[in-house]
Amino acid sequence: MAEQEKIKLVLIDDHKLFREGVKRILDMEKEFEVVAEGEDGDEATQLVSQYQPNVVLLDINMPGVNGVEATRNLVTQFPEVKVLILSIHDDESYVTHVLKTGAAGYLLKEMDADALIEAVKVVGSGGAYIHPKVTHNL
Amino acid sequence: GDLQEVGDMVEDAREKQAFGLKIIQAQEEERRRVAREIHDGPAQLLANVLLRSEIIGRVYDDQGVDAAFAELQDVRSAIKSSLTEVRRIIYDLRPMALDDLGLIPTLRKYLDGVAEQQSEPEIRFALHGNEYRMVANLEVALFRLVQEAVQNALKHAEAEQISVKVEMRSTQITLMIHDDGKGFDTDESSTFGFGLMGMKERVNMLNGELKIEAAKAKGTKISIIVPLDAD
Amino acid sequence: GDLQEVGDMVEDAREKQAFGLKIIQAQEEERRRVAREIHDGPAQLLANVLLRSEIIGRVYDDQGVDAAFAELQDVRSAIKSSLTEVRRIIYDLRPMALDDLGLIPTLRKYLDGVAEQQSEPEIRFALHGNEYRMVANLEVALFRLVQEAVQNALKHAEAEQISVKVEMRSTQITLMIHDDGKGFDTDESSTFGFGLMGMKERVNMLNGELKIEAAKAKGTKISIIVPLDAD
Ligand SMILES: Nc1ncnc2c1ncn2[C@@H]1O[C@H](COP(=O)(O)OP(=O)(O)OP(=O)(O)O)[C@@H](O)[C@H]1O
Ligand SMILES: Nc1ncnc2c1ncn2[C@@H]1O[C@H](COP(=O)(O)OP(=O)(O)OP(=O)(O)O)[C@@H](O)[C@H]1O
Ligand SMILES: [K+]
Ligand SMILES: [Mg+2]
Ligand SMILES: [Mg+2]
Ligand SMILES: [Mg+2]
Repeated sequence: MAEQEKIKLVLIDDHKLFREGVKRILDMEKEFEVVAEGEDGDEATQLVSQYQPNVVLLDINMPGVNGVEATRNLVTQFPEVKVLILSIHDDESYVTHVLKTGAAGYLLKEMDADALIEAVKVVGSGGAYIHPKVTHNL
Repeated sequence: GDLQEVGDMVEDAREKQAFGLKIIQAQEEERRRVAREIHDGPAQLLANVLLRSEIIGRVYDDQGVDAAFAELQDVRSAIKSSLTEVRRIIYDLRPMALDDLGLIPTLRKYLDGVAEQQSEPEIRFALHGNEYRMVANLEVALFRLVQEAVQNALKHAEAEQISVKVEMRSTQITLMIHDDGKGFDTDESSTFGFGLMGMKERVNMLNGELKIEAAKAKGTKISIIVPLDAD
Repeated sequence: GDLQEVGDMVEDAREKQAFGLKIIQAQEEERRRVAREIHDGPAQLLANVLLRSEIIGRVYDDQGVDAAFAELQDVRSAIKSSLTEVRRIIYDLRPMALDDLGLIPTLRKYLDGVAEQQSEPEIRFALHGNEYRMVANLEVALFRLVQEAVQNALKHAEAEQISVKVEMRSTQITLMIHDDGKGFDTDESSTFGFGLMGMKERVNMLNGELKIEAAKAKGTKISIIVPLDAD
């Protein structure tokens, strides 16, 4: 696959181990490229402006600017960028809230690798993705 | 006289310490409860998961790769249930949505959860006015007030319907929790347990007003008005 | 006279209420802290274990069985560290030894643990007087006081030495936590965070005295005296 067709990703999560795990799975896929990693909402905006990724994988609970605020900042400043939330919370109020704010997808951290890959592909190509475990609650 | 005063002070001091110890006790009991819950739930599960992850190697040797992956799948679902358990513990302590999203989404979710657990009574929720955020202590206090009133209605009212209304104005916030259940005699102050007492205390602390209209066979209406600081 | 008594009762009631509010606030704050800790710790670790276990299958497909087993080893250590984390949280919530063995052995164990975790600063412990047991809540409160003071010294002081002294007398117990670190300006009340505020409140509740002597570059001395009931 040609370089420019790759989906470029930025990973934002304050939990380093988890970020590493996600990165390993994404790195195994040829059509993905993780271009940068950060650990809070401020870094998210900064890294997105610097690397112009297609998709941002964004944690919700982080010290400082959290994922809820970061989503708002990202969708207003970078309308092209797709925000895919990656969170522990299976509470649908989080899902509705971030989707309303403009996130393109919501994944639970308990996802399996296939779901992660599919979500990135769907969101990267302009679609919406919601973790099956939370969709039926909506 | 002076001696009397000294005596009073000693008495006061002793009472104060006793009170202080009660506060500490309340906190520590909560901690102990949570410690036990984590110990009995997630910690046990993890210990079990660790053991089972050891078996995977042996299953592979004995029965081959498919069986080993099946075993791994089992381990995964055990971990998923501990995660569910951990979420419940977190939620019971304090719904994180309260801080992350605010009172209204947290209330909606809470009432949805209540409605899911039983078919009766019907639960209604309405918000009047435009949603806004308040300081964390206020939001949590208001959440606990609704929670206690709804729990009471569920436990005691035998109602067909419970309705929760929140009215958000710029100067005050009003909570109304009504049920059409059997009501109770509010004059019989002996009936006031920790729940209603705690509600009174919380509302008092917020400089608000708590009104309980309840009559036998006529349901219960709880109204709480809390003024908001102008700043 | 009767009037005086009524006045006292009102005053009493008011004080009791103020205490009640403190219970509520302290509890909510604690709940929030614990909820966050469980979310940031065990919940994330469990999610991490799940994710790692997913990698095993992928690695097996790409690189074969040996690589997969190496990966499984990683998962096992991830599970082990979650278990350690969960145990730490349980311990922080309530050191079991406190109930079983009492304040002094629990303090010794806690300080040994702290000393093990880092080479600097040196940690000293001394007990003066004859060890005795106190009511559980008092023991917990005293343990928390030392814990917070030591955590502060570790976090802020850059000390070479931290010394903890406990003096047990029949009428009072004294805790002294000294460090030879960089100290701080106690007048700048803005520096008082939850830790020091919480200590003050606890000591107050116990009717004790908290003295902080700290000066820039001169270390910090915390002394706490708590009176004991004669009975
Ligand atoms: N909605 C209601 N409908 C009918 N009776 C009620 C209702 N709310 C309260 N009561 C009555 O008031 C009593 C006191 O309520 P309160 O919440 O103080 O205590 P509790 O619910 O019995 O115990 P706790 O709240 O401590 O678990 C109840 O036992 C019940 O008899
Ligand atoms: N032993 C010490 N040496 C140097 N500075 C200290 C010491 N203890 C406290 N301080 C100063 O006092 C401040 C307030 O301490 P406090 O325990 O109230 O809050 P904290 O430790 O910063 O946060 P928290 O305890 O809530 O985690 C600290 O930030 C630090 O600047
Ligand atoms: K999260
Ligand atoms: Mg996080
Ligand atoms: Mg009740
Ligand atoms: Mg501190």
